[in-house]
Amino acid sequence: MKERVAIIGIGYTQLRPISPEVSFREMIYEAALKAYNDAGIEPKDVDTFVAISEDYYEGTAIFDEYVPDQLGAVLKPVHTITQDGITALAACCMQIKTGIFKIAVLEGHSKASNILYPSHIDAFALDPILVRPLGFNPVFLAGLEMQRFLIETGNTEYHTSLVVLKNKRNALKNPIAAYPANLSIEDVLSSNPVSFPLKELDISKKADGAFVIILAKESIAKKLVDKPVYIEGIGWLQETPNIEKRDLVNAIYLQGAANMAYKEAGIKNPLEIDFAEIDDTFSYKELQHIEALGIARPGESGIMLEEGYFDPEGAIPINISGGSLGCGNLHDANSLRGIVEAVLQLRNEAGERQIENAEIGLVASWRGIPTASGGVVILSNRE
Amino acid sequence: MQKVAILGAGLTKFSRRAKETGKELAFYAAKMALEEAGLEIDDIDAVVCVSAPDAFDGVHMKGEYLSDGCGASKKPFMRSYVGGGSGVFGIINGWYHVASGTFNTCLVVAEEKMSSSMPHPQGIFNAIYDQFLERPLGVNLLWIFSLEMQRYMAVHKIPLELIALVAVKNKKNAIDHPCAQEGIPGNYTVEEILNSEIMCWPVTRLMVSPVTDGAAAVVLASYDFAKKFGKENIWIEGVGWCLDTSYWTNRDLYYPRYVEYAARMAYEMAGIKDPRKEIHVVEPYDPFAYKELHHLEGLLLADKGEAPRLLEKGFWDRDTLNGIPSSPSGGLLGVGNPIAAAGLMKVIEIYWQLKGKAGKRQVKREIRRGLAQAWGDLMQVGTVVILGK
Amino acid sequence: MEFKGTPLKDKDIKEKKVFYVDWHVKANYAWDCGIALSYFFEGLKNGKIYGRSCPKCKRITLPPRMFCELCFHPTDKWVLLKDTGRINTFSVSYLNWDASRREKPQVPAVIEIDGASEGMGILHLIAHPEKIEWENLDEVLKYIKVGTKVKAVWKDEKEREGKITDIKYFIPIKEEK
Amino acid sequence: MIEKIDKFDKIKILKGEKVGWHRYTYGNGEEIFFKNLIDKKFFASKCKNCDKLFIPTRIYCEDCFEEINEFVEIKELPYIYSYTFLFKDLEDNDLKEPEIVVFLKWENVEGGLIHRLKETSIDEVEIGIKVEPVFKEKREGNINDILYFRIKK
Repeated sequence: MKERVAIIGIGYTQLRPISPEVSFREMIYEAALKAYNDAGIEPKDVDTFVAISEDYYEGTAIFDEYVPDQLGAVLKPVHTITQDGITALAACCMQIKTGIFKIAVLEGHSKASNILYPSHIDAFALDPILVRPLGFNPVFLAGLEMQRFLIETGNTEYHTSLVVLKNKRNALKNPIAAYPANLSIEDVLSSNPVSFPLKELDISKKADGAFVIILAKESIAKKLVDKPVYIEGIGWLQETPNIEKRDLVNAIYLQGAANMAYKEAGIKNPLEIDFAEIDDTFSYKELQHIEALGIARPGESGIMLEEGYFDPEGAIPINISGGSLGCGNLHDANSLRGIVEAVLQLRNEAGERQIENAEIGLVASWRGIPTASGGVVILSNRE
Repeated sequence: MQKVAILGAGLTKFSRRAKETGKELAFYAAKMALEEAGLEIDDIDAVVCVSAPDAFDGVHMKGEYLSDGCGASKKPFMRSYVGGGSGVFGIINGWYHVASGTFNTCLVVAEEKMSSSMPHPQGIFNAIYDQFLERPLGVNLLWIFSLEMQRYMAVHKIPLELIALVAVKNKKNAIDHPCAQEGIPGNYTVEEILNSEIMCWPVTRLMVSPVTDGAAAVVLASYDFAKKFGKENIWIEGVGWCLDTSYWTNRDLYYPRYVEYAARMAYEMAGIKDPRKEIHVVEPYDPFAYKELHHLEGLLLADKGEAPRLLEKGFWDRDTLNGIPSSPSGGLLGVGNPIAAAGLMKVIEIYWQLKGKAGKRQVKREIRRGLAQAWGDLMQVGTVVILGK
Repeated sequence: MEFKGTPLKDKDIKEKKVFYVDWHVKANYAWDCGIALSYFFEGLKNGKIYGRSCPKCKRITLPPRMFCELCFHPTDKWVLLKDTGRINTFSVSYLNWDASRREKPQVPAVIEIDGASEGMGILHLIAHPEKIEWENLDEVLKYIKVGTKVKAVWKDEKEREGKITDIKYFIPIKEEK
Repeated sequence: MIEKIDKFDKIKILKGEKVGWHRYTYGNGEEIFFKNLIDKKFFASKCKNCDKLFIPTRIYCEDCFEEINEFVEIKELPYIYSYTFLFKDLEDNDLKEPEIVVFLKWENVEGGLIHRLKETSIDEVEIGIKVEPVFKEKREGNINDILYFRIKK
């Protein structure tokens, strides 16, 4: 059997709506320090570093410049991936699988609070000729998609509201979450309209925070830590950047990414998974993504949710951490938050949120508006 | 580790302002690379895109935006980013896609449409500096280069004339490059280079590469896949990259140690003990004239401070028989500088040289192995690729 | 080999021979300065330059940082530095940030500040010791070379805002014997 | 870190912006669409490989990755594929009137257009109904040459 890649250390900060008393360097340093401590290694033991960032989220051109210091990565192989955490995780895994590198570090963070006009930045990602000149707030795209998705699948606003309820309630048990709450369906349905049928509470709110994850090849991992968590399969996919090309119903990017990850992990039936952390930037996205992953058949995610299938005590708990709706939206670092939750669950260290006998976890990501790209990673604690 | 081959390469014309959108430039380059490789898009397992700051093209998350032009729709797609070093890093990124055994083929596309940024593309470089300590001073890109150049010259006591020779050599080499940007190549004298208007002393206009739109692409394949396409393949023998601290004002800029570290990594992988004997042709990154010399030293192909003296002796000339031809393509100073695409253009030049397909630019000496290098960020990152027959 | 691409001339744009559209992005930020730089900026407001020392490698770092990027260890003390230093390297710039030309040059420099460890420079501007503005390249080169001693010129106390620009510029000074 | 900020008045924030603006040429593909839009015509590109039509015009087929040289007029009217009522402007403030944003598609054509719908009440909007464009008097070749779409009565 081929040698797997394992996660041997995680470090993270509190997630908060603002973080004015630390710079991005200082915030990331805290997460890095914790990760090295968790893995019991020092930066000098690391062979390669990957960080995720997008220039316009940071307000800097070439943010890559500002990556190495706080990771202890000066004069080491370091590069950024301007994509979500799972794609960057794949970059780390591939580097390790070349055999040249033994230990890799992955960093992702959000200083979303520093962006004064976030919708202007999102709009700047729209096609500059076809869409952007219309001057719409880019959230319209989530409205269009939610509308078509609900109509085609038969899921309803009641179901999307249940997603909000579940995730914010799960977040009550997550000490790092920024937006925990105990809400009623009525609270969600009556929240302010943003882009019908999308309402204020359907949208995850931004948060600041940093994550650092340390990876090693299996043989090294076993020597270094007691509870390595293995990456069994990983997939990532670009569907299309062109809005006009999409059907707004199926998350094809996630179907493709999942197929790639399932194949590598040898998973024949998605229901083999014990729990999942799935992108829920918008409430309907969780349902759309559950269906894309094959955890529910098309149109059945809402009913399964209603029946408690995805609750923490259900058959496949989804977003036990609270997801982005409960923890806060960290842009491309969302999936790192998901990976950290999966690692905690698989190490049996999730405290109040711990689910029993968890062996296989799945994390699925989406890059947010206006993209159609995402990734899937399958993690396990099986030797 | 899987051996990785280059099966095909593509380039667009370089120009100050292209009519094409960034996506279209990417498509032209990618399609050309596929055609040379004799492959269809369905043969490609994964796509890598490299491009410098989003602020040039003027699209946030520009990797996403460019992806369909790169042939990435419904494929695993990754954009890696190390500033100006991205062009050569694209190959490294693609290399680990294949070398890891994850994919059989990978299409690497580099694109830059700098002309979108107004009033002048240089303006966006303001934002590469530290927002707390440096941007408030009204910085521009040329500051950092002229500061580094000054330090390099001061430490080694290098006369400006020797540095101007780089521009003379590269602009002349570029006359033979079919993609070169209009008005950039030419036969210049050292005096003409030195007497062009001062931008940021000691940097004069003709010692700076221009602002350019363009794209480049390369098809990579695993050993098993490539061997079906004949024996005369060009292989990636070594790769290396390294990032130095962001506190650039704390470093002695006279020497690019990050390039040295990256080069040592690549030499080790390629099993190279004596690079001066084992590297036969080199494409060092030359956005500014002194940079080529600076990088040749970092690559350990010349002693510190010696690259300019070797230049004077013709050691780096294209026609040299006992030296190492440097920037036979004409480099960024001659062909143009669509940042990431320029880096990949350098790799492609080495590939064409090794294949014997460089036409009028073909070097005279016998070559079996070549090296391309790029640099980026705040005088900070080195990326190195070694190709061999 | 056929290479594609359609180079345009300035007049193709001016005469609208090709279609284009313009956009002004509103990319505004409020960056958190954090622990190290908040303290540093407060110091500048009071006319003082602070560095920060690393207990492991003993460097006194500038710009100050809360952790040493080389030792990966917390830095431990604030160290008051002098407002003088030496030019590590400099340039004479005829360009503004947007590449438009200046009539009279600006002189950016990396300045190694006295009291910090060797090589600890910051970026700032050098002005003419009397006239402030430089006339031309030759004049700059008469006053300045790598290694020249310089001293900070501060804004009036009332005008300082806790920013790097509280130091207006540095000026060359005579060597102390 | 052994020292942290523990007083509100010690916190410093620095404001700044990324300067400059952008100019986008339409390229070889979309220019054809907008040239014809000036004449109130909708054009699609046709891939010779897969025969698919695509709006707006492109010079390559995203699926086949083949170059496209054929462009044809689409004379039928588009229909509403999806719609939303948008309540926020680009600065996330409430719009005075919610805007009806529609995703339009043409029968048997791939792709589509994002635009706005007017001259209609929110109750009338429905997926599947045909709409027609209302053009600006003076058209210069951009997406706002279409003022809006309205429901075809």
